Amino acid sequence: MVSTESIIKDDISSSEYLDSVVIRFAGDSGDGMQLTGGQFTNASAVAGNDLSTFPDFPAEIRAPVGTTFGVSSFQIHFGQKKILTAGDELDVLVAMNPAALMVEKSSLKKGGLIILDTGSFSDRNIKRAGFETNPLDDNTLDGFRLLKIDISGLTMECVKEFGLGKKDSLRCKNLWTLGLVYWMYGRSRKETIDWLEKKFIKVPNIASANVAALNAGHAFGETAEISGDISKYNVPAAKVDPGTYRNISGAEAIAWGLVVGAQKCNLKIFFGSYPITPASPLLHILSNLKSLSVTTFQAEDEIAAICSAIGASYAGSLGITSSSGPGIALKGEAIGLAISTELPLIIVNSQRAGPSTGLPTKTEQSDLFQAVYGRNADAPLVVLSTKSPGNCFEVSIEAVRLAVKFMTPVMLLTDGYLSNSTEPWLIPDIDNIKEFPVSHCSKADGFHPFLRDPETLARNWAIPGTSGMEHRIGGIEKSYDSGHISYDADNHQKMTNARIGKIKGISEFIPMQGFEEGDESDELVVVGWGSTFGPINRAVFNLRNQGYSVAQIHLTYISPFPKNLGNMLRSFKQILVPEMNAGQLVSILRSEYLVPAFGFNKVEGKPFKISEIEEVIIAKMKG
Amino acid sequence: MVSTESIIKDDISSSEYLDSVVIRFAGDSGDGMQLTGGQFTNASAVAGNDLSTFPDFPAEIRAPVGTTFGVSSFQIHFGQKKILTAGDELDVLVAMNPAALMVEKSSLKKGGLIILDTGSFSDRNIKRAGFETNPLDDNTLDGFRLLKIDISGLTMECVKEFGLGKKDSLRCKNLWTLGLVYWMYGRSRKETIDWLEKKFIKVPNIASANVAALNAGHAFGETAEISGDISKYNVPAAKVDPGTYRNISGAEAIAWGLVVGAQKCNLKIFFGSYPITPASPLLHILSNLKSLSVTTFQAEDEIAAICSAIGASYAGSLGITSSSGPGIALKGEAIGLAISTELPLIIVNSQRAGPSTGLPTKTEQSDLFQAVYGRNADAPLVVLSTKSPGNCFEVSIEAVRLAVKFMTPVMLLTDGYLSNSTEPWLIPDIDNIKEFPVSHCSKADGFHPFLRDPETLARNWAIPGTSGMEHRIGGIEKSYDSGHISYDADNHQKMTNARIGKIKGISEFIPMQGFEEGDESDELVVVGWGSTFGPINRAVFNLRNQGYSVAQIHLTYISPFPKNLGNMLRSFKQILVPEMNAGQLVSILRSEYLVPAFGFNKVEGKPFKISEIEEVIIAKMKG
Amino acid sequence: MNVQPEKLKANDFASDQEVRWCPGCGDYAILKALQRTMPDLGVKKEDTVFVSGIGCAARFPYYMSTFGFHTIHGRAPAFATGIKIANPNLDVWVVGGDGDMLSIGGNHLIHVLRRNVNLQLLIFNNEIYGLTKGQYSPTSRIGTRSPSTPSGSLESPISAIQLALGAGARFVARSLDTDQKHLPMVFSRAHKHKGTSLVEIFQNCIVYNDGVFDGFTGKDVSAEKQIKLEDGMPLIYGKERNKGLMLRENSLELISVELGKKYTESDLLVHNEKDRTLANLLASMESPDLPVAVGVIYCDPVDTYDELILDQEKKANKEKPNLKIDDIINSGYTWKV
Amino acid sequence: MNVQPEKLKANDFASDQEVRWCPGCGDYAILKALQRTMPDLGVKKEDTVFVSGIGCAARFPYYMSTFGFHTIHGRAPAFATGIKIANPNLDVWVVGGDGDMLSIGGNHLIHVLRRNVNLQLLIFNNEIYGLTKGQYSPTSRIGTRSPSTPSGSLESPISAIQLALGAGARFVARSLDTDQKHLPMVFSRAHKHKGTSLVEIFQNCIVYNDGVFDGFTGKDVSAEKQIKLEDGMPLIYGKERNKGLMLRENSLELISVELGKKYTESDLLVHNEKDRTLANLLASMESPDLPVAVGVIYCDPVDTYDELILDQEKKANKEKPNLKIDDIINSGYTWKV
Ligand SMILES: Cc1ncc(C[n+]2csc(CCOP(=O)(O)OP(=O)(O)O)c2C)c(N)n1
Ligand SMILES: Cc1ncc(C[n+]2csc(CCOP(=O)(O)OP(=O)(O)O)c2C)c(N)n1
Ligand code: SF4
Ligand code: SF4
Ligand SMILES: [Mg+2]
Ligand SMILES: [Mg+2]
Repeated sequence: MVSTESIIKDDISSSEYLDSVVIRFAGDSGDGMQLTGGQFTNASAVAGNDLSTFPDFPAEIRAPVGTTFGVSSFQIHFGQKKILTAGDELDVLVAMNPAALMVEKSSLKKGGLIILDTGSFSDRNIKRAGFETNPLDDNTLDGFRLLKIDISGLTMECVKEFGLGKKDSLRCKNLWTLGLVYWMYGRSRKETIDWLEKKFIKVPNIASANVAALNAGHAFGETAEISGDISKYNVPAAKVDPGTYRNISGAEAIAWGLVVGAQKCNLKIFFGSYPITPASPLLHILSNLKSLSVTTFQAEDEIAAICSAIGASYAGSLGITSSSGPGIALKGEAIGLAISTELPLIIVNSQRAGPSTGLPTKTEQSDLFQAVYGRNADAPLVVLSTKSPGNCFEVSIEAVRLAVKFMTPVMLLTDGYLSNSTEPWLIPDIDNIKEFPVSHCSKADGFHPFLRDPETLARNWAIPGTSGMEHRIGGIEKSYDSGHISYDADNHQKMTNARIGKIKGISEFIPMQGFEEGDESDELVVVGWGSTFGPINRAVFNLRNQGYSVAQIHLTYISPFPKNLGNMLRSFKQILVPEMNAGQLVSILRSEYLVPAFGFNKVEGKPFKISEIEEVIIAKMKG
Repeated sequence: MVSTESIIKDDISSSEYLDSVVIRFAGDSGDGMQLTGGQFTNASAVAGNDLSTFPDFPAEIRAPVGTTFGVSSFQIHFGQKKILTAGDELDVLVAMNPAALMVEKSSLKKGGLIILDTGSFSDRNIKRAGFETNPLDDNTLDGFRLLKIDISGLTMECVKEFGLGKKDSLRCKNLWTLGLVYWMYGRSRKETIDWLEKKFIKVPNIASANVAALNAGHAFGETAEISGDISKYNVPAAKVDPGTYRNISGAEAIAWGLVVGAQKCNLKIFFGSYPITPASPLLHILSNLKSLSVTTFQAEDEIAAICSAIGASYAGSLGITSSSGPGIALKGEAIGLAISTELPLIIVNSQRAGPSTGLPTKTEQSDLFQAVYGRNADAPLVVLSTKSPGNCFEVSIEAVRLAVKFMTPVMLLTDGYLSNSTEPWLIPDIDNIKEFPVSHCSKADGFHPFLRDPETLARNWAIPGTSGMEHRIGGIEKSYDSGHISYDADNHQKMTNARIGKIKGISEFIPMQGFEEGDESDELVVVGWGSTFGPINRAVFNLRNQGYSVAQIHLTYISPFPKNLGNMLRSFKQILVPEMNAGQLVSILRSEYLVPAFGFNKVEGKPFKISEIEEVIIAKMKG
Repeated sequence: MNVQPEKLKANDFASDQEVRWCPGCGDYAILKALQRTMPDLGVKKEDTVFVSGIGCAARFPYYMSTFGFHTIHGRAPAFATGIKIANPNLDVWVVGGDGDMLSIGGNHLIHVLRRNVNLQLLIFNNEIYGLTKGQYSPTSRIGTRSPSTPSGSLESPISAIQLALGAGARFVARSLDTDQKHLPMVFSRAHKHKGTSLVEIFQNCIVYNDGVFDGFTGKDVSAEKQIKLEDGMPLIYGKERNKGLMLRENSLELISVELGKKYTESDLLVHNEKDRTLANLLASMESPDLPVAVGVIYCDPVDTYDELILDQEKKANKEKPNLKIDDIINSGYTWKV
Repeated sequence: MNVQPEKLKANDFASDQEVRWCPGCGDYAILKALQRTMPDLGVKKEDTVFVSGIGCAARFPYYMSTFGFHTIHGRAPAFATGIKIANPNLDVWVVGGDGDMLSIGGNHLIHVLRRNVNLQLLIFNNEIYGLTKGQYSPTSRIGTRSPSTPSGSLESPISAIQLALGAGARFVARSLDTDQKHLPMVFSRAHKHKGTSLVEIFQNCIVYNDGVFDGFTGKDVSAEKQIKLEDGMPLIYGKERNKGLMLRENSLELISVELGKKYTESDLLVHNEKDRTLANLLASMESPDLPVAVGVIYCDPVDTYDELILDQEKKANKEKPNLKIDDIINSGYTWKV
């Protein structure tokens, strides 16, 4: 056996060149696919590729072994160009069992490569997966390239010396597979080995077994045992700005963005939430940041969660709450109170597929209507959306800025896909981010809590504990002039106008809308929001390269819209709005600007493919 | 004193003729103004007038005596023409105390008549009402006609013989006032006397005292003690269809409509609700109808209320829930479940002014967005609106029909104004209303719960208790083909389309939209929904008489819209949408049909005035 | 024709859906126990409805071949109330986890108990949020480390049984997922009770809270650490049946004593299912100082809500036997034109 | 400068807003009693916050010159929790009616009690929904006729105190709107208690439920029909202090006995504020058979949630004293380009 040291640095010179690759690791929930994917992501990052990942969990916590609904997978798209999506089709599928093959085979592109563990193709597993006959023996896999390896057997073999039981030995097979894939793409094993040794520091034989499996898989590639179908590939490093990078998920980016935002205005964070898929990671991440002036509170339900957050804002903290669709629905009444009392509040909505319970682990962007309209009466607030994991960071800071500057709730829309997927992120210098300090009101002279800043229309924020500021607020209409309860007719009109005017007026304080691609001179513009950014951008980019006159606008600010948006849109012959819903932004744009925007809608619980968007654009432009 | 018999029939021949009159009885909460208004309404109905009423309660249960916020009033508009609103301006204000004068004087038209009880104008009461000096002595009431009478004193006097205490004696002053007003308009006292004698059958001296007060007030008018400023008026009977009439409030009409609807499809009603202003009357009315197969359930909160109703629908009843804005917001999540499980359900929303707690006793129509969009994900349902108290009856039956025919939740929008106000209503022959029987599915062969009727797309309704129909449903996405849980991507798209398609398809099963006034050849169309019908219709009618080319469309069906609506709208140069909100229907119309509709919005917690709408139309048509 | 066989078997109550809990989850055992109990209850499949909220436990209805409604998180008791009132003929079971029933659903739970709707409420208490991946729940013990409480939870756990008693419950019982003898007995008792019957079942979540009940459920310790309640019987427990419960002198506190030297059976408290105070004392016993009480802790039936509603409706019908909606509409003040 | 006088007076706690309850409403008396209590608590006005839901009772904050937050129906305990955690310096009072706190708000109530957040919860129990015009509430007695129950309500009323005890409350007390001596004492005790203190106040709604408590609050009957609890003192009551409470022999049930012939003071139970079982027994006493217990029924402090959170935060800060967000962001796997 080759010694570890000598094989760590790989020679990639002799490999076939590739621009980018999409690979998906799929196996049973217990097969460690998320871990495998995570390690491969790091290794690709180190190799300098740009990348995007998409972890895909089963709905069940731990489904019975071998079932299709228990398949867990991790997709990564890496390359030398800017990578914006986790990829339309798979170049490579790693299938650790028949169920994984069953579920994922349709995502593989024609001629794509399947690496599979023949050791798992027992009759029982084949049947459980829903194959009538063994797919390795019939024509199911015609048209794909196949690499059939008894990974189970080879793994058992190579870890024998560490004296593990059968179960623990077999557990190493994901590392064996990873080793092989590392070899294919010339990835360095060093970081993974370090990581394994740290992770299993208390069980050194497990560490060693895993390292041995990794190396054995690699060696398997290195040696001649592989058919001619497979070879080493060279995916060169992407050109990216210099700096320190890390992988970041949307959930991490939001958590950190909120913390930075709160620091920039010198407030403590109170985060009141209730677990729900896929919003929980934000609660989990923030719960670990106690020493950064973050208090997290797992409430008894979503209503208590938002109410506690509003209470905290009232008391002078930055109140934040977070949930997903059904939980956000429960918060509607309380959001109305925050609007009526004009308190800062951030509501993070990690959207998932609906209606009702829907498909909790699947992504969708169908809560835009709920965000903009989902409350009783005329109750406007700020709605922001995020377009990529890294972008979640900036938008979260912006959410804090708007909430405190304008004394308003802000709904921050992300989604299940963004929360879980990752991309490399150039770590910013936090000190360079602009501050926007908050001053709680303490001037008793002529004070009343609903006096407004003439420019922003934000009301005074006076907090308990401040002498002379004692006052009462609530959800009943308040007098514009005194802040006291008022049942006066004209006053209600005035206050309604003030609330609406305040939110509309924010358009004076946000950036003008720009183009992601193209400009007013193009013929068709694709307008998107949220996590569809990647596939739209890539599609537009590709088609522009092919000579199509197509531009792209991607919205961060949805309420209010940037003030130049209407004019921008009116300059186009065609406006296409792709959404992972049945047509929500398109409806708002049509209403707001009376432009004949049309939707392209997909409600399948998963992101658009680049090709899907390309096709629609082409079809539209052809007539 | 004249004997009762001889004065019951009044001679109206000698009176001044009037087309219609608006009168408002205003006094302290304890002054019995609602009762007075109610009796005057009946008397006017008997006299054959068409009419419309608007009771206006204070927000407080029983505010301290003499305060402006404790003023309770009742407005009635009656006439010989079709009466559609409670009237823009008052012809006559009855002010039982200074506070009532303070609050209501601005509603009186120039030269209008004020009848006031000088006995209540003590210094204390004058100050409490917020007058600096006695308004009877300064120029506050310049420009109005004044009838100052010591009603308190005269009442005390005329009931002396019945031996009541001071408090009880004074309580009769509303009847005295009513007697005077009856005289003015030549109303019959008989029905009121009958009613008093029945109501106070156990306390005959109170009955006699009240009757005496009524007669004394009347006699006061009859005798010469009144200044030349006031005389008898003759408001002739309106021309209306023959039949038996009664006054009906919106709340009664909805309750009875729902009961009739349920009978027409042979279902029992389960009504789950939680008290909230102004929705509670529906709960109260239905709670008295136990013997009509109506079960009412006051739940612990709005969420339990709707969940219990959905449960009842699941078990085969007609589940109904009801609330107002903030309570409807709480139901959003559960509405999503009803949509996902495609169960019939009726949600009655008695809208009130918001946001948040807002102005609970004031009216508004600002929950349209909430009705159409206020839930997570793409979750379409049927939205209907009601335009007048009587119309609530028909629309409620229609709500039941659509809910059971299409297996869908229906949101029925009414508002505080409609719920409480009344109008004369030609009692329909219930037997003539068409049946729409429901059959719960019991065919086991090939059964699955989400099999759809090919025409309506409604799913099977199989209920517990039916052998062979055992099945499981829930809020997770269901397979189109088997009804079982399905995480399949294409299936989710198919089901989303089916849910949306079902609701859209209902437009094939509802009447075409018609015009209330005018037609496509007009220049401007006024489009409304809900309780604005009256003022809009009157305004359009008046202006058409003045030669303006203006038409009216009033919507009952908002989701889906009638299928001819788009074409209707597109034929107009201008589309005006008056709403008691900040612009909700107008936004949906613009989005749906890309027509340049513009809003006229009033958010003052009270209905439009006819004149306000006339002015906008005229302004728009002048350019 | 769809003739039902004389007596159904446990299997007849299994639906055609693949059970999707984690392998080794305690929910399997509860499912099995209930499927085994059902045939003995004498209720037709078509008259049986399982209602649940959201959570691992709440998946339960899918696995029963009866009617089932998987609703939304925390609200199952409210749905069940509507179902039962709409059709009192139905046999209604509500199933939920500790989060579903005691966190978001706590209010509906106490109100269904207070109303005493005739249905069975089963709480699968694993002291954790299973479905959302392991956050602490309202029944988690102080110091529970979970994704949302990385340094340990701070709140005192809620006791389902004590809360239910405080809310006015008329039947509360407890059992364990693995006790396949005891569990069916408790289910049968719950079913037999007219009114809302609450059953708390300690259930092992093998993934997120494995072994949390081992202290009193382990085979080796169960006899010493549990007391199985039987109405009218002295409160004895222990493998050798040599321990018992009595009141500490001059106090209202339970203590465990050894039988033999100082105390004999006659010194012990006798279980009385109708004694609410005793029920509270028994429910609050905690391992390791005192045995954990399982079995029927309290059972004292009163009129059920659904019956009372029916009575009121019958009375209303009797008072106005042929009332029609026309009568209502034509009542009050009318006039002819 | 806004120098506060040494000691404030009751009047200093009255806001400038006109009080808008019905004339004769019991809420006035409670307001007065609390305004009279406040100066003695030694808390600054600006550090005091009144939080309420919706209802007549919930108007309370408007009439206090402190900070006040009139929120939404039923959720006041949740808002208060956020306020207290965000600033543990504040003295937080929650006020609500029986509907607000026990119907829609029941869940938040039990969870704030369980968490033991250091604040005072006042329930104005008038056994009716006042603000919405008189529907029955969860505390209304069986048979209550109301607009929503024209033939009488059917549900057993919930007991605020028993529910609270079931939820794990550490302080529960009871008083009456009209008892202007007792009420301030109870308020002071509630304030002094560290943790969530629940006070139920019987409050007369003169408009919709007038006289519902007359059976034990009327001047003529109060001494015979109420027992005022005092810690460590025997449970004696009666105008002549000739009645007392003891356990029925061989049972866990309270009975009232006459002192003199058969029984003397030493036979009576002694009130022990730390005895949860006794608390439950006392809380469940109902007129006319037993006296209604008023005063501090249970008081047994443990760590408060807000303190524990602070401790945990302090510990975290100590463990990682100068942690910055940059450290977090740069932790884990990073690489340079
Ligand atoms: C309104 C809403 N909030 C939150 C969730 C997420 N959620 C689903 S189940 C659950 C708790 C699960 O715990 P438990 O009820 O104890 O059941 P278990 O999974 O442990 O059996 C939560 C928080 C949801 N589905 N809906
Ligand atoms: C979400 C919501 N539901 C219902 C209401 C209507 N509502 C206001 S107060 C109240 C109950 C009042 O009763 P209680 O809490 O006992 O207070 P009281 O008026 O008797 O003091 C109700 C049902 C509301 N304001 N908001
Ligand atoms: S997560 Fe726990 S409770 Fe849920 S299925 Fe798995 S083992 Fe059972
Ligand atoms: S309705 Fe009752 S509780 Fe409300 S203010 Fe009036 S008397 Fe008081
Ligand atoms: Mg659980
Ligand atoms: Mg009350």
